[in-house]
Amino acid sequence: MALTKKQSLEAYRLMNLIRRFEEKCAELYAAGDIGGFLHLYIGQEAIAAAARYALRDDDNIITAYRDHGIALARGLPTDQVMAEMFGKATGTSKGKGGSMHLADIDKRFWGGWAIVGSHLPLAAGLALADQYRDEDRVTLALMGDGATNIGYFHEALNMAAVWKLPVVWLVENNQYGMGTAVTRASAVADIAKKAEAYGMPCCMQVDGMDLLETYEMIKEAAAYARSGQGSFFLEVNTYRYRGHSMGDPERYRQAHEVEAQKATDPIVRWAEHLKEQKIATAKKLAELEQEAEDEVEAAIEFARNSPFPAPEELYDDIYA
Amino acid sequence: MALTKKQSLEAYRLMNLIRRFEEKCAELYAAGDIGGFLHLYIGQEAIAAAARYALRDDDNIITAYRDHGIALARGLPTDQVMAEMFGKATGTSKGKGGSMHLADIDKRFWGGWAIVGSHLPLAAGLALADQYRDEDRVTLALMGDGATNIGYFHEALNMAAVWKLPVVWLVENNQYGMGTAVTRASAVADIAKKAEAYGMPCCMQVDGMDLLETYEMIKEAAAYARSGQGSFFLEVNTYRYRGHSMGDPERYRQAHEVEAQKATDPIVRWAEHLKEQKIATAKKLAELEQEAEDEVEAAIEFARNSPFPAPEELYDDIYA
Amino acid sequence: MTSTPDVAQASAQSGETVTKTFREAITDALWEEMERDESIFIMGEEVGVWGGTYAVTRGFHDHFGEKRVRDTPIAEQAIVGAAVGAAMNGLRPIAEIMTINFAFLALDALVNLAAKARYMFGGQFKVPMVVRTTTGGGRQLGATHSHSPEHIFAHFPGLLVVVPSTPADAKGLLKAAIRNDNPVLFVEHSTLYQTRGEVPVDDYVLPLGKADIKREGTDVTLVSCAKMVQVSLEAAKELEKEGISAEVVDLRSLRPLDTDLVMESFRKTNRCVVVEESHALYGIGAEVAARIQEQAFDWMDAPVQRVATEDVPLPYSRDLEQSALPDAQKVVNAVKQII
Amino acid sequence: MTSTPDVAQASAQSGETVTKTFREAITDALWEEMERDESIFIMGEEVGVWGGTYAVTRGFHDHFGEKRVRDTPIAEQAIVGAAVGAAMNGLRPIAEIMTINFAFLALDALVNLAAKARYMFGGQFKVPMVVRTTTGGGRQLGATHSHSPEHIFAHFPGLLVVVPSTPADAKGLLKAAIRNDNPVLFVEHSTLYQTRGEVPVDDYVLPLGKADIKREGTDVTLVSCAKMVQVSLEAAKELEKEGISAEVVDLRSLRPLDTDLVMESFRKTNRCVVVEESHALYGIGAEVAARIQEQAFDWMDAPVQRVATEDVPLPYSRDLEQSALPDAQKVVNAVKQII
Ligand SMILES: Cc1ncc(C[n+]2csc(CCOP(=O)(O)OP(=O)(O)O)c2C)c(N)n1
Ligand SMILES: Cc1ncc(C[n+]2csc(CCOP(=O)(O)OP(=O)(O)O)c2C)c(N)n1
Ligand SMILES: [Mg+2]
Ligand SMILES: [Mg+2]
Repeated sequence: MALTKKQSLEAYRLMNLIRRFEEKCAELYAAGDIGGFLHLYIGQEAIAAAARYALRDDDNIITAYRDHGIALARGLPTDQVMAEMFGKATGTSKGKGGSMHLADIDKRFWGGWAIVGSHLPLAAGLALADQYRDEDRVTLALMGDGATNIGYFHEALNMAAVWKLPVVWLVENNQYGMGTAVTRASAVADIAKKAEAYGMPCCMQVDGMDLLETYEMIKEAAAYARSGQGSFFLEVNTYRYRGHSMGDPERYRQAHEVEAQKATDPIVRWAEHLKEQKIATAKKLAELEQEAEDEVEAAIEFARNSPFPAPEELYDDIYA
Repeated sequence: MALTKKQSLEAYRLMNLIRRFEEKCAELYAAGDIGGFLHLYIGQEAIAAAARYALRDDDNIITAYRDHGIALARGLPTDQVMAEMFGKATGTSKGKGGSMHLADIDKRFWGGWAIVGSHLPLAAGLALADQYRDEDRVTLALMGDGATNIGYFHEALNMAAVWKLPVVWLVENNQYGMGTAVTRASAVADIAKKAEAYGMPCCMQVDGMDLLETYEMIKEAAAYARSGQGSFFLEVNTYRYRGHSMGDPERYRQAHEVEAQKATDPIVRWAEHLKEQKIATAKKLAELEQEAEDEVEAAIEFARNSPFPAPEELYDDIYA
Repeated sequence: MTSTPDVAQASAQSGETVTKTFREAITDALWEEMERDESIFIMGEEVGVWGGTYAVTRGFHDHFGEKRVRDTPIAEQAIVGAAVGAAMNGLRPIAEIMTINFAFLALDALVNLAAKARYMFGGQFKVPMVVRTTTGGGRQLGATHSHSPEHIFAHFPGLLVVVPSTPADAKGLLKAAIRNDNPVLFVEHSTLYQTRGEVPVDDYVLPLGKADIKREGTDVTLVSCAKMVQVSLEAAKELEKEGISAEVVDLRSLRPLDTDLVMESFRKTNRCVVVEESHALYGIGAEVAARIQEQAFDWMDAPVQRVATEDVPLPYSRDLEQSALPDAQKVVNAVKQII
Repeated sequence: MTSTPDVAQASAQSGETVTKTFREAITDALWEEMERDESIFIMGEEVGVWGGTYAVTRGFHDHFGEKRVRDTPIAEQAIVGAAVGAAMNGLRPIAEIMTINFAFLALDALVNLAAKARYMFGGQFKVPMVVRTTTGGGRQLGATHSHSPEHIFAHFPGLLVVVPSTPADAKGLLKAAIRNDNPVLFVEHSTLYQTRGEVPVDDYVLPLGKADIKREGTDVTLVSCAKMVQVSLEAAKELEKEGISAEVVDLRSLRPLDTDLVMESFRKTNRCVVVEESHALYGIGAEVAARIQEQAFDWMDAPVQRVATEDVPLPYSRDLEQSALPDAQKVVNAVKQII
């Protein structure tokens, strides 16, 4: 059940794609090409990549506003994702959503959602619809550590448990909700303990900097959910290198904490792994990095050359 | 730490008072003297009585709409409580609150609240104020089993845990939230398991039909909270004999289930106990029962003879 | 400019009717629609085994089974949120929020999930769902349980809000709401359930967002919806005794808000009283008055009057509560101020 | 009849002022009040270590300590609910809801707890608390994060809603809100934080619920609040170039809503445009228009006009979003329609 060689290389390319994408977004934000709130995924790439391979393509994915990484992993065209950042008509949401609201119904990527926790009942509902039709899809609901303290979380997970809905609830525990460290906001440091209130099997302390471990855990969780036994809860430890969003003064942590975390960088680790296992040479990896970079550059080009929505589009798509 | 003889007798009188009060309310509702929603406490009397003696008089109590029992136990004058049922100006809330909204600030009884779960953050706030001023009061927050599924519950308990607020969270598990059995609404049958998500000490399966056991557990919980260690969670099993409120068609349970539960009637059990322990003779008990009945009759008389609020009171007490 | 959904709906009518209560009309609409379309299901507190706290779904659980008639935990955010998710993923949920007071807890889910899911993602998603709920004061339920704030939900583009006043309208509008591909908040006044009226027997579907004349008149236009239509009709009867002829316009929907009929009526009567059950401030009466002076300025013989619930939380005590609510006498008085 | 709290407040003024930003004015008010009264504390998301996401409480955590400046979990219901409980039990909480969009989650806590706690129990409880929050669109935050729904909270008796537009007002009104014994929703427009103005140096307390003339004029009355006062003032400048003299009335508070000044102004100008940032339907403009035709019918030379955000969820794309919001040009156009 490990990743194939092809997947392993793709995953490397993908994580690089995400990182380059995010780095470029930071620049584009500073340059004024991107507006609004921008939440970068740098440091958390392994989770999105793991989800990419641990799920079936027709499974559902839904997440919060920190959504670029998982969107790209799900295969949303980089061009369209970048165009959305620019607010262009060619964006995934026709420029109406922006960074926080990527979606692609054809890819069953049900969106980034910006009200903390609000997408969790949506996840329950997505799963309910599949269960209702006897379709054996699984819904992956990604959320931050901070989101586990809000009422939405509790109501959604309890409902999912009572109805045995096929959801994998995955907490991307990046140690902070904005500037608040987990233990300052959550009664329990091990967030997965919250699953006990829902009688859900869970897995604590998954190493989200380790692509393989995360992949295996999501795979296991998805298999459980798909088997009809109900939801599975995963707490995946990770870390975001950048501020919560652009303009975060980062008073809540020291620079050396961030530096120390970079020692476990998921991309570096995966590169080591690929080399050690002789899956790829340094040259091959450099090629993949270059491909990722080129793809991002092309996407920027695409976004730049795309038109903004026409004024009359303001009143489009409010009602079906 | 057991109850004194005086308390034991008082408790018997009190439980009878509550039951008579509730039975009379049912009649008065049918007769049109009481309106709105009416939620009776019959079957659950031991919990209120236990709380009466397990807490200090200056501790805080707050509860939901099923509030007559705990209000009477807290010592709110039976006259005024009954007058509130009638919507009279002499009622605890001047006739503005009704059955669901009894309160007495002098008794630190902070009200019955009718939006399920909404009083739980209030409880956290009450406790916060005491903690803030270094006052060693405890707040007892009573709630139903159904209330543990709503977002308010989660947010309040998590906050209380993070701030180590001195609250005793007491679930009166009467097996149903309206017509929904616990296991049809809650992911876990043992509601106290939910406390694990908040790292709170808890006690499951307290027998709420047993006055002494319930008294001891509340006492222990209050001592813990008062010691500054934070909140304590109690799940107390009980049963309501009557419908959820007046007019409940009770399609969700069989008559024999209710009858079977009456075998553990808290008042009958307490009477047995008092007789066995030679604390009271049958005659003494009958006297206490009579006293309770008389008190309720007098309260009805008081309520009946009290004036309704004057029309101009409509605009009173909106703002301080 | 106001955004408008496409709300035209087929309306088959043989003309045959039968007397039904408001409750029965709603039950019928739900039942027939569920029989028609397997993707429709009901979820909410006590909708199943209990049969609905207002007995609207009695018998549904037995007939349609647990899968299609789902009792939920007490969790309004999840009820609405999960319905949105299920709707996005192809079902047609009918979620019940026991009373609109509890919908306060679901304001975010209604506004930020249901109403925004389509626009925010560039039209990719469709949210064909209905949230049924009850509204209204006057039952001594106290301040938290007696709100009538439906116009608040109607403030936000993306969500339709329907407020029927008669059994026939209830049936026709509920069917339309269920068949509509947008989220609809369908608000039933709890003191209307027992009222009776003629209801078309066949598959009766009304267009959403069209007001209706409930009584014709020439001297003053009374504008209202839901329970307040009854109050307006009572007032109209009283006024008739004094020789004043009142026309009663039932808005039937608060979004889209169709005031064309109001204007038509007003251009004839030149006088208007709006009767609304919530507080006046930023309410329905304010909107109608604003539109009348915008669109029929030259026809105004007198200011539009508003009869609303007093600006107080509703008290429990019966007479006190009644004194705070709009009634026919208050409407009559308001009319007399401008005639 | 509208219920009104007792809102008279002392207002000490030496007349001395200093230039401050809107943000600084609010920071000052908070700081001074916290120094004055130990029972005041702040709680909310990121108010402590972060210093407030809009940097309003920077330095407070260090100075006042963790007990009085409390970072909370992301839990809007509990933030407001716990504040109400603490207020009932003798403290004077200042709860922060990061943006008013998240206050949707706390609608029940604000309306059914904060606003009802006093009345429903016959006046036994007092709820002296302030909920500070930010509002406003125009920052490309998308549909869920760009609401300006403050009038919705103002619909309900029991809760005061304050919407300042200048640094001086922000200081004076925030101090008044903190000293008031009722729950107050204090709404700061996030695009006003950087604006500057003269602020009285001393303990400056304004009465709550009094509107203010921000610019005198004779031809038309522009009514607005918060950010829309800026837009109105800009429009007034434009209009002046064309010889039209606009008076700008700042409501400053949406409950109590003081329209006496509006009427006074209107009786002079006979024309009015209301500029509001939320959607028009059931909004501030509706209420003001309704009141004008109720109270100044004979002075109406033209219908009251409304300039509001378009009836669409706010899109992300910059120009598209801007096109949906009220601006000076739209106000000018509206004025020209009635002059
Ligand atoms: C209901 C709500 N409250 C507050 C916010 C503001 N906010 C946006 S992100 C965030 C922190 C969330 O932290 P976490 O869930 O850990 O996710 P992360 O950003 O770390 O990925 C907050 C408080 C919001 N968007 N929604
Ligand atoms: C938020 C909310 N949703 C629904 C209701 C309607 N309701 C009133 S009581 C109740 C059941 C509560 O059950 P439980 O918490 O077990 O308390 P019990 O009535 O058994 O004492 C419900 C659903 C409400 N009052 N508030
Ligand atoms: Mg986080
Ligand atoms: Mg119960």
